[in-house]
Amino acid sequence: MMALDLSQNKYSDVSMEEKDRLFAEAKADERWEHVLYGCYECGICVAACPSARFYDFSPRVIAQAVAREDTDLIYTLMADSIWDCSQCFSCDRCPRKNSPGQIITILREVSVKNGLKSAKEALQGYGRIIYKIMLTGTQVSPDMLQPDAFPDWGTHVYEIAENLDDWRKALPPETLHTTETSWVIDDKTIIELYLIWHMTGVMDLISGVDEGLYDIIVDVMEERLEEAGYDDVTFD
Amino acid sequence: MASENIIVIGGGPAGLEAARGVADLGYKAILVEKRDRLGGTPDEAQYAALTPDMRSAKEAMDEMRDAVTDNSGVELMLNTTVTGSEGELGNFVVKAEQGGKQIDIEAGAVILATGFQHFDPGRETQKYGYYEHDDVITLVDAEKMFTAGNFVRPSNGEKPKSVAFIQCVGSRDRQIGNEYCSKVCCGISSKQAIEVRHHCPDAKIYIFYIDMRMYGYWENEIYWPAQEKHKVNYIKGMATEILKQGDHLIVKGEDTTLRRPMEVPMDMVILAVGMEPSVGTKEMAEVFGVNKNKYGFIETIGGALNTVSTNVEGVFAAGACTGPADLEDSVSAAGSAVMKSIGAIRKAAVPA
Amino acid sequence: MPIHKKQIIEKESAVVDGIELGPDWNRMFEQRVLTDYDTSGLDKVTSVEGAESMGWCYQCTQCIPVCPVNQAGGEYGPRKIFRQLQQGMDLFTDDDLWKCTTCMNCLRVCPKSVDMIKIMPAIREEAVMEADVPAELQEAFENTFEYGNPLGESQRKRADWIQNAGVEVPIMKDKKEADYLWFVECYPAYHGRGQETSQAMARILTKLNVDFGILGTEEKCSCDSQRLAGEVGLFEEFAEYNIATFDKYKFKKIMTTDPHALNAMKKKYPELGGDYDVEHYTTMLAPMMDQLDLKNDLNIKVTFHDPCYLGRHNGEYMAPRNIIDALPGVELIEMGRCKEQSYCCGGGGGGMWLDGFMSDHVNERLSENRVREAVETGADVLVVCCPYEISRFEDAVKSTGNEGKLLVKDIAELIDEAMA
Amino acid sequence: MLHLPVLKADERKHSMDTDKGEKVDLTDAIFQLEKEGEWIVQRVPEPYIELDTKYGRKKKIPIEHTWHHKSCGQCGHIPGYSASIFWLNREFGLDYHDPTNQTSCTAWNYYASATSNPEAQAAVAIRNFASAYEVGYFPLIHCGTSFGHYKEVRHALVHQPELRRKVKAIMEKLGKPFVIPEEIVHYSEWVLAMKDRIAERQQLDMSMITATVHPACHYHKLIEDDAIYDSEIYGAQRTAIISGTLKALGINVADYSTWFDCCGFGFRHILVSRDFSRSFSVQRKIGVMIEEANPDVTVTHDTGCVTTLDQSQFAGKAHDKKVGLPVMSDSQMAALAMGAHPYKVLQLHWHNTDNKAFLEKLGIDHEKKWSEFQHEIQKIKDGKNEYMSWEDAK
Repeated sequence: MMALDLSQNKYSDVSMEEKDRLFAEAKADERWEHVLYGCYECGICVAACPSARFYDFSPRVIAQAVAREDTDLIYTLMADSIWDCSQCFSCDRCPRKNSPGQIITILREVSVKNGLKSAKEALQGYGRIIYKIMLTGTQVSPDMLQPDAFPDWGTHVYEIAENLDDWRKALPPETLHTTETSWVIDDKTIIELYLIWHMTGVMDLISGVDEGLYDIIVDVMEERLEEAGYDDVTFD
Repeated sequence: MASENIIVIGGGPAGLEAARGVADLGYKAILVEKRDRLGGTPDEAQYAALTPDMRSAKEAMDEMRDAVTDNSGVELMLNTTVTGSEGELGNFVVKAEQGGKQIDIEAGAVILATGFQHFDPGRETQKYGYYEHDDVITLVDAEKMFTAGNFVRPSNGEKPKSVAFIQCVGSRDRQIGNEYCSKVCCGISSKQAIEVRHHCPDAKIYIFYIDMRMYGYWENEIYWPAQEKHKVNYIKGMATEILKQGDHLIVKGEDTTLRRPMEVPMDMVILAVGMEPSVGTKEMAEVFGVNKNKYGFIETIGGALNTVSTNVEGVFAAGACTGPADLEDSVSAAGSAVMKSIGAIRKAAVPA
Repeated sequence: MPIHKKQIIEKESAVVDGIELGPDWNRMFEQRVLTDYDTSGLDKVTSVEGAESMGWCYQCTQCIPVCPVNQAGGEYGPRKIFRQLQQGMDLFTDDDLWKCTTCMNCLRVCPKSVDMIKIMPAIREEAVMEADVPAELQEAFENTFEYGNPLGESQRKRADWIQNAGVEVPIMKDKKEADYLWFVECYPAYHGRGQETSQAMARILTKLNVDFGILGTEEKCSCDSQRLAGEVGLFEEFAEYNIATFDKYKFKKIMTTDPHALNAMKKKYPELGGDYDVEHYTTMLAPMMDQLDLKNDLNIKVTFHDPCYLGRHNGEYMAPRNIIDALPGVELIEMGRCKEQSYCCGGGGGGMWLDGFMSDHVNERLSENRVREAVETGADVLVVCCPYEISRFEDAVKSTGNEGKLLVKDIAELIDEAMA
Repeated sequence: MLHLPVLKADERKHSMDTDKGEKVDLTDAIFQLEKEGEWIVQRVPEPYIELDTKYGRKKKIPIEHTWHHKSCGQCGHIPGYSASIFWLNREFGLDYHDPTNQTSCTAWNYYASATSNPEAQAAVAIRNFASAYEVGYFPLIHCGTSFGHYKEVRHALVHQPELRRKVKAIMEKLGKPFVIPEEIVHYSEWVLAMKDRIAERQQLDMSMITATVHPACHYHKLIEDDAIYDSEIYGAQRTAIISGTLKALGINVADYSTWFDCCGFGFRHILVSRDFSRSFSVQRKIGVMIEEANPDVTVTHDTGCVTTLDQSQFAGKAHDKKVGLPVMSDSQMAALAMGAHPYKVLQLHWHNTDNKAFLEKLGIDHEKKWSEFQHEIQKIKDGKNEYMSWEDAK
C-alpha cells in the first residue's frame, strides 16, 4: 500500500516497443476517437470519481497520459491504477466529452487480451463470477451468499444460507425458485450465450488470463452443446 | 434612387458607437432598438462597474447615449422591431414594427449590433444547482447586487464569509455545445472579486479556474491586484458540482496542483456564466440572410483583417453578435463597421 | 492499490453482533479530500514585512525545476510552499522554513517576483526570536556570537594562517593604510583547506605587488549567511562592529574572499552606514592576470562552479572564467548548469550548518548532485571561488565515490600553482 | 422581508429544452436504419406515458405488454425488488411477461474484469431484445447497469456499421432477428410513469417518512440525455427518478451533500476489494445521509446500489460508524404503499439492515407479518405447498 508511483523505471524490464505496441492496440479500438478529445486539466472527472476519494487514483492523470501518448506512463498505469476504477462513469461529465472511464475499459481489455500480469492479478478471485455467468447465464446466484465469502455482510448471510431453499420457494414469481441461478433460464438460452462468447473471442480472452477456468468451462459446455445437437457449430 | 442612410440595429455599446460614428462622418444613422431605452445589455443587466477600469457602467452608457440622443445625424427608433428586409446594397428596405404599425425604412447599408445574452446556468451539466440553491448566483446577479450596493447571501441577507467564483460555466464545454471561450468572464470574475472584497473586507474569496484568461492589460490591471492586493485565492481546478450541507454550499472539485479532490464549504458561489448569441442576433441573421456559425453567432467573412463584413453585401455586424467580445472589442468593431458600410455605399453609388 | 498507509483504518480483529471480522473484513479507508482552504498560514506570512510577495504566486511552476532542493528530491520550491500555505501550513514552525539555501534561482525565473531571498530571512527571523531553530544551526549562531565565527574557533587564532603563507601578510593594525583591505572571512581564516587558499592568495597579491592589509584578529564574521538564516540581530551587531573597525583605517577598496561577505558589504552594510567599494577577489585579479608571469603549464581539464552569491546575487560570471582562460594548460569544460543557471552547493542561507537536518529531507546532498555533474564533464578539477564550496565538494567527492577522479581547488590555488 | 435584486432559487425559471449541445436523441437514426433494412425497430406498445428527458425530449414509457429483463443481483440477492415490480403489474391487472429465455446483460462482468468486448456485449443485448420481440412484449430493464449499458450498446450500434455487421452475423447464426427497441426503458421510469395511479391506490400514509434517495450512476450518468428529468423535481437539475415517485407517495425526500456520489459498488471492488466499497458506502453515502438528513429509509433502484448500501453497513459497526439505515428500492416502496406484504412480496428478510423501526413507523405489525410469512414457509416445509404462489402472497 503506497502512494501512486508514477515513476516509470519500475517497469524498465518491459521494452518500449512492447509498451508502444500495447498502446497502439488500445488506440486502434473503434471506440477510441470518442473517448478522448483533449484534456485541459479542469479536474471535473477527479471530483466526480469515487475511487479518487480513497485511492491515489486520478482519471485526469490517465487522460493526460493517454493524450500525451506517454506509453511508458500508460504502461505504469495499466499495471495497477486502471484496476482501481469503479466504472461508474461519473467522469463522463467531462466538459471536453472525454470518457476516462471508457479509456480505462479499453486499457483493461488490452491488458486482458495480452494476458498482462497485472490483469491476472487483478482478476484473482474473480474467476467464479466468470464461471457462473458462462455456465448458468446469470452472473450471480443466491447460493453464492455464503458466510465464508461474506462474513462482513453480517448475520443475515448465515440466515440466508441456512434457509436458502425454503426462502427461494417462498418467492411468488415463478421464475425465482432457483438457488444456482438468479432465475430459471432455458438451456437453449445458456447455450446461445456461450456461442456468442465463442464467436466474439471472449473465450480466448478467458484462456489468456485463466487457462484452468477456460478448460473447465469448455469441458462442460462442449458436452451441453453436443447434447443439444450443436456439434456441427463452427466458431468463426 | 439609392439611399445613403445607414440603419443600425441594436442600441447597445456597439450600436451606439456605430450610430455616432455614422453621424460624425456626415451620414445619417437610423438607430433601431427593440426596447424602450438605449444601453443594451450593460443597461438591461444593470452592470455596476466596467472591466478593467472600474468605471461606472451607467456613467459610461450615459456618455454613449448622450452622443446619439441629441445628434442631428441620428434618427432614433425605440420600441421598434425589425421583421424583414428587401433589396440590396444601396437600396435596402427594412420592414419594422413600431407600436403595432408596420413601417419601411430605407437604407443603403445595415449594421447589425444585436449583441449577446448570458448563458442560462440551468443548462450546465456539472450540476451547479442555480435553480436549487439561493446562494448560487451568476456574475449577472452579482452585478445587480453591486449596483444596488448590497452584496449579501440571497438565502438570509447576511454578508458572506466565503465566496467562490466558478469559471467557464457555459463556455469551453462540448457537452453544452459551447466550445468557445467567452473571453471576458475571467476578467469580470476578478473584477467582481475585488468588489466583493470592498463589500466584505474579511471574507475569503476564491476563484476556481481551468486557465485564467486575462488578455493584455487585464492581467496587470485586474488579476494581479486581485491576488496581490485584495487577497483573492486562485485555485487551479474546476468545480464538478455544488450541493448544500446545512447552511453552506459545498463546492466539489479537484485541486489539480495538489492532485486531490476538494470539497470546500462556501457561503456563496458565483457562476461565471459565458456568452451566447441573443435572440435578436439569431432573428436578425434570419431576416437579413446572414450566415451564423455553429454557435448561432453571426459569421463574419474577412478573418482577422475584416471583422465586420458578412456574406451579404451591404450588411455588416459589430460587437458581441459576432462572438464573445468585451466593450473594447465591441466599440472598435463598431468603428470598423461604420467605415466599411460608408465605403460600400460610396462604391455602390459610383457607376462602374 | 495506491493508498497512503495513514489512511487505513483496520482492527486486527473485531466482533460485530457475534461475528468475528478479521482485518480484511473490517478494513476501511479515510478519505483524501481537501475540505478547507485555511489561508491563515499564508496571511501570517504575508503580514510580515519583507514577506509580502509570498502571496503573489500564481502557480506557473517555473520555480520548481530550478530549485536545487527540489532537484535533490526535497519536494520543495516557492510554488509548493505557497500551495501549502493556502492549506493552513504554518511556515514559522515547519521544516520547510529551513530548506531554502537562498540560491536565488527561483527569483531569477519568477514572473511575479516572489522573492524568497527576502521572504525566508523575514520569516526565519521570527522563528529565531521564538528560539525555534534546528539545533545545529543554533550552534552555529551561538559560536558566531561567542567566538566571532561559526566554527567556534578562537578569535586570537584568526590570523594564524599567515605563518605558513611563505610571504609577509600585512595587518591593518600595524599598517593603518593600504590600497586594499582584504576581508579574509571565517572559513578562509580557520578551515584547513580555506587556509591553503588564503595562503595562495597572499602569495598572488605579493607577486602582484598589491598594497594590501588584513584585519587579522580584529576581523569578525560578516554574518551574511546567519542573516539569511534569520539571525538578523547578530548580523547587525557584527556589521556595526566590522564597520567601526574598517573606519579605523584608510583604504581604497575592500577585497573579499567570500562572496557572502561581498554580498553583505555591497547590499546591507550601506544601510548601516558602511558604504565601501567592495569587490570579490576574482573581480580584482582577472584584469591583473597578464601581470603574472605564469610559467607552469598545468595541463588539466577543469570545470567551474559559479557561486550563487557571486553569480546570481552579484552578477559576476566572467571574472573567474577570464582567470581560468589566462592559466596556461587549462581547458575549461562548462557544466550544463552554469552561470545564471548554476546549481547550488547547498551551503548558502544557513545550509552550511544544516547538513544533518537536510539529510532527512533530500535524497542526496546538493553538493553531491553537483559533484556528479562535474564528474560527468570529464574534468580533472572542479574549480571554485567561494570558501563554502571547497569543503562541501571535497566531502561530496568522497561520499559519491569519486575520489581520485575529481579534485576540488580554489581558483587562487590554481593561479598559485601556475606561478610557481 | 428581504428585498434583493436577485431572485431566490425557486423563482428562477429556466426552460429544459434547448437547441444546442450534443444530444443523444437517436430516434431518427434508429428508424432510418430500419428503413435501410439494417434492423427491426420494436415500437413502444400503446398505451404509453411520455416523460421528459434531460433536454426535454419526450420519452415513451410503456405501461403494459412489458418483457421483464431481470437483474441477476436483484433476483439473486434482493428478490423482493423484482417481486414488487411483478406485484405492482398484477395489482393493476397489466399484461406482462417474465421470461426464462433471458440471460444477464453480462455488463457486471464486463465492467469488473474486461473479459468481454463490445461485440459480445452487443450480441448479448440483441439476443435478449430478440427474445422479447419473438414473444411480442416490450423490454423493461430492471437493472441500472443493464439499462445504462444497453443505451451505450444502442449508441455504438447506431454509430458503428462494422459492429452492426458483426452482431447481425451472430444473430443469423443463432437464427434470431436483429431487433432494437424504440426506447430503452428502466423499470423506475415505469414506476415514475405510474406514480399517480400508484398514489390513487395508496393504502398506507407515508407522510411521516423521511427518505433519502440514491439514483444509480448507470441510470443517469451513462448517456445522461436519456434519463428522466422534471422541472418540479430539483429544478430539473438532477434526475427525477425515485424522488418523483416518493414525492407522489407523500414521502418527505431529504437532500444530502453526496447525492451525486456513486454507492461504492465498483463492480470488481464489491467482490475482491470490499474495503473500498464499504468505505465509500458507509462514509460517503449512509453516514452523510444520517448526519445531514436523519432519514427513516434510503431508496435506490439498482442491484449494485441496494446491495452495496445495504450490506456494507454491517462492517461499519466495527469502527463505530454511523450506520443502521434501511435500504429499499422504489418498487418496494411503491408496493408497500399499495399494501403489499413486507415479507411475502417485499421480501425484506433478504435485506441486511434492520427495517423494523421503519415498518413500525408506518404502523405495520412486523411480528404478525413475519409469522404470516413463517406460516407460508411451514406449508412449504410440510410439503403442503411446493411454492408460495401469488395467491398465497396476497
